[in-house]
Amino acid sequence: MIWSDVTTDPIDPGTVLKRVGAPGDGAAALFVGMVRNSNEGRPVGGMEYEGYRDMARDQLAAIAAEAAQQADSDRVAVVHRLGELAIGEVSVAIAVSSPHRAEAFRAARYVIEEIKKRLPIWKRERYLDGEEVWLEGHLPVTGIEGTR
Amino acid sequence: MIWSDVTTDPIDPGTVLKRVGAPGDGAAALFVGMVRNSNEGRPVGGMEYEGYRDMARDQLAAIAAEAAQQADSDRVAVVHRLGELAIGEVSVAIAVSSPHRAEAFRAARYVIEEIKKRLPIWKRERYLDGEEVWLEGHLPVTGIEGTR
Amino acid sequence: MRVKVLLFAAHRELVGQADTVAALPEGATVEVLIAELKARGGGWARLPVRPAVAVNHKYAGSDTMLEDGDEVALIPPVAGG
Amino acid sequence: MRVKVLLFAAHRELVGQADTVAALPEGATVEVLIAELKARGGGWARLPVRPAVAVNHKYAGSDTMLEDGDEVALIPPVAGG
Repeated sequence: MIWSDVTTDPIDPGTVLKRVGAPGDGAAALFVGMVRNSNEGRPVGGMEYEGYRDMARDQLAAIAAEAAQQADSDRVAVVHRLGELAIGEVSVAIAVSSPHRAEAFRAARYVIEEIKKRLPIWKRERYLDGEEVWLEGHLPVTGIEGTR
Repeated sequence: MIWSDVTTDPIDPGTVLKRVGAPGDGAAALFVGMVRNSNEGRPVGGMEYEGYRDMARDQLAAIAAEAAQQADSDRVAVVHRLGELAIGEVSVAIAVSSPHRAEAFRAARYVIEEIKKRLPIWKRERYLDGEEVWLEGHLPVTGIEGTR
Repeated sequence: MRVKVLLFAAHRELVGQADTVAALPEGATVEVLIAELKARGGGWARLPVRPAVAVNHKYAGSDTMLEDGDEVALIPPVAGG
Repeated sequence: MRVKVLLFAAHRELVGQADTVAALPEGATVEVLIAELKARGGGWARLPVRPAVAVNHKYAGSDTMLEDGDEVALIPPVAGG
């Protein structure tokens, strides 16, 4: 089953991993993104994730479906968190299982790379010195989907 | 902390994942190997893992240390199981965390590839038709470590 | 016709609002909408000339024709993960 | 001198034992040990001429000199993971 969600609830990676796996699968790959305590040498106290939630949900479902097709597996689970996160908290978890390991690794990597390219989510980094900035992001240069 | 083990106890991947992670880490990658219900189209009922346990422990510790060095991270945890495993049971779990995702993915991948190349462990596949065979393995073509 | 406009992150802070409604001539494109928004002056004038845009949750080009009731979101460079 | 020999998986099944002890002349190499084992006949004779070998838990070449009390393991092609 392909599963995806964008949520303000804390993420438990082990639970995401349990959403994948089938008797024919010999491999599972899990990727976990966490908030870290520094960025380019500057101490960070926390991170706010803002999202265009409805669109992010649609986009994340599309990314998961693409990864599933590439891995020739419908065992893909991905969840991205929104809101105020402390250091060490999980911002994203991606699990893929597959008969063979190469596909599982590749699909998990694909999902995180696509998330960074096109999921409508923004990060506001809160530095320990009190400053806060929206992190420089990627121009969402996905194929334009709708020109009517 | 770099952690590795070769055990006959069941493996819980979530617990292995929890062994890695540090406040400066933004990414963790977990790989899980499971016993699958078929191999090259032939239905499999289970798998026996035999190991030269003392040497496998030394080798696995060495592999984990190499991965840690490559990832510039001492957050590497890996465990390989021995004994009689049923379909879906976890044979190996590898977790790596790192400031950045590329290193975490690469190190996790390194560990599983090296395990397959040189860990002194052998798999006896039990087919549903009653036959059992030792799976064709890899010649352990690691650098010869000791010529005295 | 009228479209709903959503603003996020740096854009939202720039204009001081998370959403607005724009009245546009029939057949107006995304490009026309952006011009209308920038013409409002103040923080609006400092929006990019060609921001990335989503129409009804899908990325859309600046020549995309809008329809009454569309939800148009201006998308600053994204930074998920 | 005497060395302990360990056998695993297909090798173990071939000879019907998981371990044995070999008495060797001083200065004997891994190659000499393998020849001694194969000379035992039966399943032993069907061991590979140059199997992978570990001496005291480390992979070792066929010209490795053995010492009294070494633990020598014959390593069939490995299949972990």
